[in-house]
Amino acid sequence: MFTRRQTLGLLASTMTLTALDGTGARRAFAQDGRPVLRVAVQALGPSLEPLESMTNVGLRAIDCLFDRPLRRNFVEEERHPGKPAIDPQLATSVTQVSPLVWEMTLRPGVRLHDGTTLSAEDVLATFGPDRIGPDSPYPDGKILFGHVTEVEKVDDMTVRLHTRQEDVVMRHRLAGYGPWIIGAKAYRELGPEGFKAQPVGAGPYKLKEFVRDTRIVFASHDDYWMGAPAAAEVVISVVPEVATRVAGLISGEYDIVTNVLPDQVPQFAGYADVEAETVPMDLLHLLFFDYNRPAVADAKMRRALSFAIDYDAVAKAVWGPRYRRPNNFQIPAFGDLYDPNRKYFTYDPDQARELLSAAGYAGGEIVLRVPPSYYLGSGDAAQIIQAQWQALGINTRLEFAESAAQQMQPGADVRMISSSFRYPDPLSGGVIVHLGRNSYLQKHKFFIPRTDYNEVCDQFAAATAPEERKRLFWRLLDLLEEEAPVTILYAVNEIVGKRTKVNWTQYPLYYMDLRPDVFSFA
Amino acid sequence: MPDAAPAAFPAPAAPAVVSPVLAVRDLSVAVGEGLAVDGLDLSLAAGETHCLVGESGCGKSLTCLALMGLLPAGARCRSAGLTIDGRDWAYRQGRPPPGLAMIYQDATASLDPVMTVGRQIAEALPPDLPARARRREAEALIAQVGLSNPRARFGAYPHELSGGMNQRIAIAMALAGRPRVLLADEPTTALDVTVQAQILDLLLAVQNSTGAALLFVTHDLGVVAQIADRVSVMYCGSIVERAPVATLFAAPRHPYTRGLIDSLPQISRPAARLASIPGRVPAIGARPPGCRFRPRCDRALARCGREAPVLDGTGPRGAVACFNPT
Amino acid sequence: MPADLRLAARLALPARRPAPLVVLSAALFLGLVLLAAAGADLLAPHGFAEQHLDARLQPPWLAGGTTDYLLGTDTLGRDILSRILFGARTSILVAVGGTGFGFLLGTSLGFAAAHWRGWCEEAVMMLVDMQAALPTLVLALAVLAFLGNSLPLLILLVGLDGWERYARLTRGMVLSARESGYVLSMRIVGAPAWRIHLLHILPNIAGALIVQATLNFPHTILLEAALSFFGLGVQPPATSLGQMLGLGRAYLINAWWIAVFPGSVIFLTTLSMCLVGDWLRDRLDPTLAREPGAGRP
Amino acid sequence: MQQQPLISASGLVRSYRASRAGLLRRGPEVRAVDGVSFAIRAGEAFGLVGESGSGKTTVGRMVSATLRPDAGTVALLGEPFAEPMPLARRAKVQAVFQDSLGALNPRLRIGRQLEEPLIVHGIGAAERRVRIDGLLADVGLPRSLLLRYPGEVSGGQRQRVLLARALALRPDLLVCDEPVSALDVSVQAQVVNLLADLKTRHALTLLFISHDLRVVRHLCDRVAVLFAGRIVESGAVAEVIGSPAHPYTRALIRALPADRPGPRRTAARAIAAAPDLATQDLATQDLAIPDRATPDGAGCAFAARCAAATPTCRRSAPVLRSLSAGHEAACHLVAAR
Amino acid sequence: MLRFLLVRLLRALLTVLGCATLAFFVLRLSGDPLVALLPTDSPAELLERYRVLWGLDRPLPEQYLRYLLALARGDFGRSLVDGRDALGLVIERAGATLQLGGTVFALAILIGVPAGTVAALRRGRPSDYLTMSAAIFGYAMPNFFLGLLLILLFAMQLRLLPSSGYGTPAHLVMPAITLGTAVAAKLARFVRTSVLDVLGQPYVRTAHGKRLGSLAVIVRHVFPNAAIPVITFLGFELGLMIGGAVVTENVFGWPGIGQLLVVSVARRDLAVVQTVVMVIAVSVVSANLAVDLAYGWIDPRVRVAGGRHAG
Repeated sequence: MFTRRQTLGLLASTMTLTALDGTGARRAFAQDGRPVLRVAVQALGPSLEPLESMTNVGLRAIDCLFDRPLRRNFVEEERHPGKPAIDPQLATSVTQVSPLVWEMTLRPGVRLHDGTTLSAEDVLATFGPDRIGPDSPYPDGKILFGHVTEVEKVDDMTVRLHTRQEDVVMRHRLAGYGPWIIGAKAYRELGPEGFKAQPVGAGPYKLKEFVRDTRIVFASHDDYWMGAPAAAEVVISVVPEVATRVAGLISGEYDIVTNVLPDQVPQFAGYADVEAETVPMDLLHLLFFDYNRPAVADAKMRRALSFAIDYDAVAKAVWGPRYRRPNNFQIPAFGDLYDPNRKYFTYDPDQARELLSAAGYAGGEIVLRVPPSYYLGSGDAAQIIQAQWQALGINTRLEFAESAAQQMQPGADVRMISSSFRYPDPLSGGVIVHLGRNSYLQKHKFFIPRTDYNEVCDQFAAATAPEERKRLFWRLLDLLEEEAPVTILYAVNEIVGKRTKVNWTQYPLYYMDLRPDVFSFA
Repeated sequence: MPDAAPAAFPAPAAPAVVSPVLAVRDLSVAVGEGLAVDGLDLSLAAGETHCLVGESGCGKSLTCLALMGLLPAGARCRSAGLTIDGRDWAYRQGRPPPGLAMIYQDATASLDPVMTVGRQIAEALPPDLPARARRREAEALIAQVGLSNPRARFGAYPHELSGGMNQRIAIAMALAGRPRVLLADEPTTALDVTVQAQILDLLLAVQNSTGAALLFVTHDLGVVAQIADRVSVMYCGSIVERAPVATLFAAPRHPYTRGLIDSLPQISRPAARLASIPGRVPAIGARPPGCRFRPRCDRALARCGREAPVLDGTGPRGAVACFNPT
Repeated sequence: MPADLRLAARLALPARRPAPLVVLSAALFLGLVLLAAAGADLLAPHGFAEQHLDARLQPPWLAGGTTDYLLGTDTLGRDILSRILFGARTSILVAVGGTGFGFLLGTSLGFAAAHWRGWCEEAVMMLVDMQAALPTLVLALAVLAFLGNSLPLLILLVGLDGWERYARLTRGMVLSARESGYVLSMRIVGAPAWRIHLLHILPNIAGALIVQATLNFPHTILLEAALSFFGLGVQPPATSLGQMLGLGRAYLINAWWIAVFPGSVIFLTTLSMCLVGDWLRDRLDPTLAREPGAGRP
Repeated sequence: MQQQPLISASGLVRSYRASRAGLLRRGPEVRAVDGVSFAIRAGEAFGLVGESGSGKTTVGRMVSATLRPDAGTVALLGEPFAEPMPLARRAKVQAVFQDSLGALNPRLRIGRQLEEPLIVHGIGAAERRVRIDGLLADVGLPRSLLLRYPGEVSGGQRQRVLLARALALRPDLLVCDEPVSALDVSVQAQVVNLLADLKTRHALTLLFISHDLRVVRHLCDRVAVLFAGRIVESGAVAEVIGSPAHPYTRALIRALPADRPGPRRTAARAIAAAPDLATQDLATQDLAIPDRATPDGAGCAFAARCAAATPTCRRSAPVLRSLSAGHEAACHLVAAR
Repeated sequence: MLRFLLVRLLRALLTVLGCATLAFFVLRLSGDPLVALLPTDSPAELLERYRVLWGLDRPLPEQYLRYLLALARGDFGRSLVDGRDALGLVIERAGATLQLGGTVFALAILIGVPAGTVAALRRGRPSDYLTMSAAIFGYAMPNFFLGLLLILLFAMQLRLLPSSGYGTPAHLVMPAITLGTAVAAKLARFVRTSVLDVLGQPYVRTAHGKRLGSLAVIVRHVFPNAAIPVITFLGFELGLMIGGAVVTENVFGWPGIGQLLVVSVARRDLAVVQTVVMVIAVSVVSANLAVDLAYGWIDPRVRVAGGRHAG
């Protein structure tokens, strides 16, 4: 088998070079000698408006086109876990001049794709009321920067952000989702709709071609302030079939492929020129219980069900040996707020049985409803959980819902949802965003806190002193265990396949950072 | 006209036949396990109209198709020799002998529905003709078979013409190859009597003008009486009687021939009851031993069940295959 | 054509029939599949949803696996062989149910169109045209994705594929049968319309309809498989051959057996059905091949 | 002897569209039958002759109540056909058609098909058995035939089965549409004889439709000659055939093949007209062929083919005129004679 | 002829209208598309605004009438995802589908017609048997399965062909084979039947009787007659091929309307799904219309009779 593949590979590589025009290695170089980076992704976002693109598939392209005031340094965080690291990017400095005012000084001489130079106008456009204000069509803009009451231009290179209440995570925000600086001139000229298709930013690559759901072609932004990017062009193609993506990587059509299945990783070992990288993401898959359903209205029942899942078995089956089970709703990057000793629910069948009988469970049907493939591995996970619950005598029915709308329709006890940490602070996701007062779960009455959970949430959101924040956050985590509105299954792994000659690393968020300092060809 | 037929050929039934344009010896056609045509001898003189008559299932059509080399798949044939115009023809299925042309029973079906009749006639003309001459020839042929306005008819499609007109086209097509022998397989069966009369006239006229021999297959003794010079009566794949037409009608010798003649209703002499032959033609696989007509014959002898009579006899009374002829 | 020529043509027929041995083995295979589907509970070494997370992605026995899982296991360590047995049951249920539904719908509408000429006929023919204009796969994709999934709905949609062929065929044959002498004779006798349709016309066209059904059946299997391939067919934990293939396609590179075995069963089933259908057509109804709708054998 | 006719047709008209129409499409209309009237007395054999497309089959279908006339009525013993026909009256008129293979359901055993009319008419099983035995005896068929399928028996036998089935309901009138033309001569003679026998034995009245004057001559008492949907001549068989009045009838008779060999007759015998005008073909719209779609009465339909046609013939359609007792013809020239 | 054309056109229009109606109501039955479309945490006011924007707040019959009126103006609506003109989106993708479909049709005809003809002419012989075995294999092979096997072989093992994508002839090879195999196989079988049918016709015997060469008989008499049912078949096949294209395009990432359909269905993008369905219906209906016209051109009998009746 091995020798045959070697022979065939040798034969094929020569053929690829000679026989094929346009797909093989030859076209991988642009005229100036810099290579073309060819990426195959499972999907692309429909729009290139940053505030519409905060999805796992949308972020990749956005982070190529736009820069932010600050930049989260994942490399540094990886080196020193538990220490958030933020570098200046388009802003040389961001300082809190008063509790409610943040001032950023812009980097001079930054050239945007349309040739204009970065100025306060661009920041004003980015944080304009039409984008983050109450009437904004972009929910994410409101969620992330809705508390910014005024954007004040101090001078051409200085801007002040006024907030409604004190924002202890403003620096994180300016390095995270949303604050991609857009070109004011282009935005003004094209209007919000036109800008979606012809975006202008200050990022390392500028748009050359965008065919929705098919491909994006980026050209190098040679005037990029960090220096010319390593690739002359970036071609991101949509290849929905994972087997086809991997085949394309192996056959030499792509340099990077995303969303590889864990079980395919061992396969990469057979080829010298490709490798797989497994990165646990700051994204959790959860099951949530419907408080309105008598079957799970009792916290004992929810806890019982949570104890009845063999999380390691599920995670290992879905994500392979390199899975990560988060310690409650936190990631190490929370720094001081991170409590490594919290486990949230673990597999404890004895306790589960105890709680079941305490709750008086009499074999009623529990309906577990999941989307079959919207979340990677969700189908498999659900089937394993069903089997595990069944093993403990919990009569479980599995339902697959085609769409979110169908998923959320009444009639299910347990559903699946995801929760991500957009920046390394509890305010970015989890306890507040996904379970708090304004969360989808509470607004749709799936989660109706029986404790003072919401009050503590409010206190935490308002708190600024580090110790107070820590105390309140941990209190929230305690309350969660008591309420058990959700159970955390695992952190999602992203596995990228790439050619060994490509020096690039997948971050724990779905950015595709191709800036010169973190991306090059060997 | 070329020299006479090979010497081994059995003596022709009528003295009129001196030098046949078509002679076939011992022709057999096998379909499946049985012989649909069984050792048939036939010769035609130039200008002669020879009728092959018998009920359906007797092998009349297969005889024609075998001569043309156009047997359907699954039918095989064998012959001791085929002579056309004195020349031996190396016989092969799928290759129609030169000098032979055939007119089929259902004219409309035998014409290509998507090609104009003119082109179909032109196709049958000798291949060396230039295109313009071809068209002229074809139009001349259309006129010759009695269709008015040949120029317009040239561009007509078969479905635009009536059955009788299509039969005329088929005759023109047969004539295009300048045949020495015309095989006509029940060409008027599907037509109305008035049209039948015209087609028969046309065939005879054509025969007169070209001097071709005509082998006319029919089951209608009335037609036979009208056009034949000589008649071969066929039963179960073999010829049971062969005679000049007047002789045959005046004094049929084979019981089958007599039965056929008697069962024909006559317009001039209505009878209270028609005579009929009992029973029916046996299927190929179910033929009796001995004389095949024996089960339906009122003159059968013991011998008829044991051996098969052969076609025998010369002279003006023709030949008959019967141990007890009348 | 004279009788002797007809005879000759009939005698010449056997040459074009597929060798009986091939048809026989095809029928045998179909029988086996049916048997396996029916007896899945007895035959399957494991439950079709029985997970063995410690034995995930085991290769087949002959490719380095164990005899515990003769055809290997899938991502949840479920036995492929058992799943094929149960999956075949679902696939055949859907295909048979769908074919039956389409058959009934199509022939009834075909009869109706032939009986009530005029508006009813026009309406049916319009539906037929519409069905032909909207490929079932496209329609089913939209309906299943938007309306959600259930087995009855799936069977219904799969059944929609082909009903228009039955309808068209039935209508054509009934219309020509109505012109035939035997129907005329029955009308002269005074037989009522239902009697003529059910007792006289139906037996005559049943052969052609059955042949059409056998020719359509593989189509139905493939349609179910294609829908399941898109994740819109049978939903887990229930399984079908198409669903196995659809789920297994992602693992084609590292665990080929997940997709290849059910794929092969689909292929062989379709193949056998085609062979048997062809043979039936040659036997029962040599004229059917001229019907345009039957052109998709 | 002014006895009421068993069946009488008066002014029958029936048109067809040339192609089957869709919702909006209409083919040109062709009059297949254009004002046909006749009456048949009980016990009589009435022949209807004409070439293909003359409308004789359409008349047969209207008389057997399987086709509704556009105009005109058919009456049984003076009472017009109603729609739907009551079963009892249905039984009085039965029919046998040419294509004996098509007229029998290939998928049903012959026995079942003989039984079917009796079942429809509510006759009990025991009675059915008795009747079928009688029918088989009538038409000279063995009982063994009952278990066979139509494809397994010969053409002559099938025609007998059809006769038996038609007689099962003990009809008064039997419509026979070309019942023998597909048969070989020897068998044809058998069936013609059988028909003659049955007619006498069951006091049957026959409407015998044929293109073959020779058979009609044998079997029928009276005959009507149909051309282009109209009766051009009618009368006692001997008289019509012996002294035909209408040029078309004469042409028909002249066109018959000879009974016995004689001197060859040649083209002179053919109908004097452009030869390719000889046939009528409903399916085609060759302009040279007389078009029955033209307004009624615009001339004699036969004029285009008639050697003796005068301007009058082309202007007005002739009507049937009596020549002698029972002998009528529709021809201007005959009237002038 | 003109009347025939008009009637056919009217029928075609009614059929398309029926399809539009069906698509409209099936898609509306699925409940609120906005719930699926907008993020789960969208505020209620936002939902309401979009509902008004897209006219989803009005009663269904009114929505339907508006939809039909818009259709009549050539306005197919806007994508709920990015507000782009739905027809524009479909047209953007149609090129790729046409390229694939055209190649497949050409390939199928180039392979299917000769194969079927040879099989018919050599019926009962090994070459017939071989061709028909290949055809039946090609037909029975599920195209999604075949596509995956091809990728495994040509892209992974041999590294000969690109596994997916669009642009160069090399990209076209595997999708065309995947989709074309079944079409060619069916065509070969159908051509064989048609040719056999024609070969048994009396006029072919007549042509042979004229001492024409075998080739001349086939080219002049057999082909034109056999083409008539084959063309009908191709018209019917188009609809099925589109179904196959949906699968193939998704397996190979071929950016045609099949892929657009699946993506849009997944996103519940009503207007786009509707437009794709309409475009497919219009193509199939016009193909069948074209077949009808081709009939008139090839078969002189139809010119007089005024067209074959549908069915």
